[in-house]
Order: sequence, then structure tokens, then C-alpha cells
Amino acid sequence: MLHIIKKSPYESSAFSDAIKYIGQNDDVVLLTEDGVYAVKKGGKFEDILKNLMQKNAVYCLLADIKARGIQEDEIVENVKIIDYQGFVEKVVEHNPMTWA
Amino acid sequence: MLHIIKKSPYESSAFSDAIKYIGQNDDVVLLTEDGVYAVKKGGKFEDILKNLMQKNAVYCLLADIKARGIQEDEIVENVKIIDYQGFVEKVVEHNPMTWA
Amino acid sequence: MSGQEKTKVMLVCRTAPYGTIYEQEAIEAMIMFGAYEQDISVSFIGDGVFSLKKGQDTAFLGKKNFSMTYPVLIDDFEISHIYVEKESLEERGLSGDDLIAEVEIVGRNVLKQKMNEMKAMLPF
Amino acid sequence: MSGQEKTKVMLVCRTAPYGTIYEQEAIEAMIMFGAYEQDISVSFIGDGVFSLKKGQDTAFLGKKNFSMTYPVLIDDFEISHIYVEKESLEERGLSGDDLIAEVEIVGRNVLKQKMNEMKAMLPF
Amino acid sequence: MKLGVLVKEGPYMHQAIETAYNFIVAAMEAGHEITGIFFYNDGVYNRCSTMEPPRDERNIMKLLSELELKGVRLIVCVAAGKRRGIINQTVCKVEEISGLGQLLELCIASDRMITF
Amino acid sequence: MKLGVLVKEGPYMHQAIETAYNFIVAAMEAGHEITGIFFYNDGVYNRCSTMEPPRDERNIMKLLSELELKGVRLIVCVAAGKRRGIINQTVCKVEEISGLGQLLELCIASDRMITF
Repeated sequence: MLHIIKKSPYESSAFSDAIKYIGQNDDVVLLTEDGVYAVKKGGKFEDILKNLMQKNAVYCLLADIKARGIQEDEIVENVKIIDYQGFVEKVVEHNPMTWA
Repeated sequence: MLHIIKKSPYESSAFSDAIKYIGQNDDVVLLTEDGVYAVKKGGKFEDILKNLMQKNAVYCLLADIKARGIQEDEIVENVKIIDYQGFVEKVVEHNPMTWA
Repeated sequence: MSGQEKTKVMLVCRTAPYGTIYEQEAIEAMIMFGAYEQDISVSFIGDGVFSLKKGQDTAFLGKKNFSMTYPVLIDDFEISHIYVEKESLEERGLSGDDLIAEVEIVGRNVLKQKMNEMKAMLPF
Repeated sequence: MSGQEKTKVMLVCRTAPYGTIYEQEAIEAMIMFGAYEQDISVSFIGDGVFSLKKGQDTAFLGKKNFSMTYPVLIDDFEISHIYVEKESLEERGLSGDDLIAEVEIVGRNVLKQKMNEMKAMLPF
Repeated sequence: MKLGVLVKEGPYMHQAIETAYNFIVAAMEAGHEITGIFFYNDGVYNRCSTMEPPRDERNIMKLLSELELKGVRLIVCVAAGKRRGIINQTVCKVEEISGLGQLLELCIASDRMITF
Repeated sequence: MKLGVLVKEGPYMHQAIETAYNFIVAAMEAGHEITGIFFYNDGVYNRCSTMEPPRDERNIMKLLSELELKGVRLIVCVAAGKRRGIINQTVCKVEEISGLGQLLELCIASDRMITF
């Protein structure tokens, strides 16, 4: 499954609800819209993401991190940045579920 | 101040943001709409409410607890139930701030 | 659709009733989907479990009490399964006795397996 | 309004930019309010602090980058104060150096005192 | 007391306008004056005149119009309304279209300003 | 691959329709087929024809109509649209008004169903 998370993890339970459903190794996470705030180094969700990435890939959407002023060196290591083409590829590879 | 909280504390940061701003003894809390889920005995927010009520009054809106099937005996002790008339009175007594 | 396999679709209900319209419009979808002879299931996780709470009385709000629909979803509207996540119930101080309908209370891991079998998941 | 005391109003910004329109429409309010010669302040708490993050580039989104407005709110649009809550910044791994505008970074207790002085608070 | 109201959410999707309506009715019954209801953000959708909710649901547009008949000012923000297509004459029931300054005027003229 | 799209949020208020639009453009460029966009909940507001956003903002109604010219089906839910006043002929640009069954048909006809 592709878990698309689009709400800020600081504001909404979407992030915390979603990561409880990441059970298999082939589950991947895509952070979009305000969901990208989870990737910020030094933020509250850095350790949760690092722990998650031991088994599961985490992606974030380029347009959304750019808009929010998050620079590449501010992003937790190993989080992969993809564009809308990459977003489409992930949806082709995995069945999507949106957490809003 | 009258802190009106209208989002579910399980879903939104409105509740946790608001209670950090309850500083004075004359601050009171009114739970409306999905905010009323905080009052449920045995729920995650029971202790937080009890702690808060040592200094500050907490009200919840009758119409909203009724609609959500929360019975009076399921409500954390000392939370006061008010109707829309009571809501108006609280706004008259305190300057309101809505946390959504 | 004769001869074809039924399509498995799950409505994933994550929002509380009344505060927003999502749950009400999710029910409207459940009712319509039942008529299509596919394999439709509904799951309640997070605040979605509040939708099934017994004793809802909306007279003071002036709104429709749509919780009456849940008990008849399986028999009257041909929904295949209603799943409720056990962990979400517990976190909210609720148990099966608090619920309005006969539902399948399942652990998160079981529900995740069900999701893996779906062709489509529609979040509400 | 001569001879009368100015009305103190605070826009309380609690939402992140771009994901919803609240922050953008809050800015439109700040710009208009400035023209009325009242005492208007703006506070950023919770996810609202993200609105002030440096380096926003919305070209990939195809949306307007409205963060440019913040640095000129006080001088050009006669907003009296811009407060940012220190605790919310820290929780998000941000400091004053990350912010686009000269703002007053204040602790929650100080901001609470400011709120107590307001005639009206408008949440966004 | 003079009470001003700001509505930031649209009809049906959020309970906000319903809570606002019930609050306003109670306030008027208690003898308070409503200085006006300002519709901002998605709140402007509450004045869409073409709403046709099912019979067993309240028609929010009409309920608000009843308040207007009782003398409550309904003010729709021009910028928020234009963006969303809700101030076109053929589309919507809008009595007073105004700029954001009117929201500040409500703050000035009211003893309390409450947001739904 | 055949991709179906469900849009649950209104324009401007939420970024959902903008992400959906950018996703759909990228998917079509990559050669995938969009089986349809179903507008539900506040998503129906995306088809309000009277939108007049400021010049430096995208007109979402028109962007979607451009997709339609490229052959993408736009389907507005009749129940959600009626409730909100968005399927009246004089008000809104609606090509296909349909029941919720069409949403299920999209699930059946698509390899993937994605919600914005």
C-alpha cells in the first residue's frame, strides 16, 4: 500500500493514524501538502520517521516542500524527494490510501 | 477568556493548543461540536480535564453531547453541561476565543 | 457483471459524526453502493468509531440522526462487512457494548490485512 | 475615531500556509485592517509559525507566494505587532533565524497576557 | 450586549453555521443585539441561494434569511465570495457585499466578537 | 494504467484539487488513462462556474474544464451538489451529474482509485 498523508502531523491525527497501518515491508509513505512538515530535521517527528525508514520507504513531494521553504539539507536523511511524475509512479506501483 | 474548543481532541491539535493558553483562574473552557468528545470518562483526556478543573471551570454544550450519544453518567465529574442560553451567558461573561 | 469477480471496495470512516458532514455522506455512499452487487465493506478507525456510539439524540441540534442506518446496513443494504478497530475503541473508553450495531471488532493488524485485499479504499 | 481609544484586535494564525487558504485570507484581512487606524496585532502559534518560514518557493505548485507580505506588514500596512510563539517554533525545530520577517518572538505566557488586552481575537 | 459574529466555514460540511444559528437565536431571545454576521473563508457558501437540501435537513440559506427578516445584518466578504463564485447576482442571495473593513467595524461596534 | 480520481474538498480552501490537477496532468503525460474525476463532499464546489479569483491565482473551474477538453470525464455527485446548490443549470458548469453509483463504477473500471 501507498499511504498518502496530507495533513500536518502537528495539527491532525492523520500522520499518527497512518503510521500505525504500515505493517508490511512493501508499504510506503508519501507525504504531500501539509503532510511534508513531518520531514523537518529537529522537528517532533524526526525519530518516528527514522524508525519507520528502517523497514519502509518514505517519500515527500518536491512542490510541497519547496512551497513551504523546506530546504534539502533540512530534511531528515533517507527521505526521498519526488515530483508529480514520481507520485504517479508510486500510485502505479502500490494501491493508494489517503490519510486526511 | 472563554476558550471555545470545537474539534475532536483525538483528531486535532485545537484542544492541546487551547489548554496551554489557560493561564488565569478566570479562564474557562467551553467544549462544543466535536470538542465534546474530550469529556468522555475513560477516554484519553479524562486526566487532563480533571487537572484543568482544579483551577478552571469546564463546560460542554448539551445539544452536542446529546447528538453524540454521550450520557450524563459518562461525563467526567465536575464538567458542567449548558444549553445555548448558557453558551450566550458565558460569552457575555468572558471574551471568547475559538480554537478550531 | 455475471461471471466476473466482485470488486472489493472499502469505505474507511475516520471522522466523528455531526461536526463535519463526511460521515453522513459516507452513509449515503454505503446505501448506494449496496445496490451494485459488489463486495463492499466499511471500516471505522480513529474518531470514526464514534459514529457507532449508542444513544445518539439529535433533537437539540435540529439535525437528522443518521446512526439508525448502521444496524441495517448489512441486512437491508447488502454491505458485506462492518469492521471496527479495537484499538481506537479502547483509546476512547468504548467497548462493543457501547455500539449501536452488530459489528466485527477487529485488531489493527487484522484490519490491515483486509485493506490489503481491497481493490479500492475510499477514505471519509 | 478622533478622541476615541483605538480598538485592539488580534488575528491569531494557527494554520500552515498552502494546505488550506486560512493563512492567505488572514493576510488579506491584515492588509485591509491596517488602513483603519486601529491597534491591530497578529500572532502565530502552532502550525501558524510555518507561515513565516524563509525560502518559500511556490513555482512548482503554481500558486502565489504570499509570504513576501509579512516583512512589510508593520511598515507598509500599519500592523502594530507581529508575535510568534517561542514554544511552537522550538517544537518544530525552528528558531528566529529561520523566519522571513522581523518579528517579536515571545513565550506563551507573554502572548497570553497580550490576548487578555484584546477587545477581539479572530482565529485563522 | 452587542454581539458580532464571524462565520468561517461552509454549510453542511461543518457544524459551524448550525452552532452559530442556534447561538444567535438564543442570544436574541435573551435580549442581546446581534451587530452582524460576517461571512468569510468558506463561510460565504452559506449564502448560496440555490441550495436544495433533502426535506429532512435544514435549509441553512433560508434559516439565515429568516434572521435577516428579524433585523440581523448578513455581510458577505467580497474577496472571499468572488474567488469562490458566490457573489454573482444570479447565483446567490447576498444582501450586503462588503470588504474586510466591515469585519473590523463589527469588532469595533460589538462588545463581544465570536467566531464559528 | 487506468486511474480513477475522487475529489472530496472544495477549491481554494484546501490544496486537494490543486494536487489532484498536478497529479492528473503528470499521469496523462506519462501515458496513463484517467477514467474520471468524481466530485463528492465539498468537492462539488470545484465546478461552480461563477468563480472569479484574482488574476494572479489559478481559476480552478477553468483548469478542470481544460482537462475535460482533453477527454477527462468530470462527474458531480447529484446529492452532494443539490445540498450545496451547485448543480443548478444557471449557476454551475456541470457536464455530468450522477449518483454515487458512478463512484463505484469508477472503482470497478480503474486499476487504481486515488482520493484527494
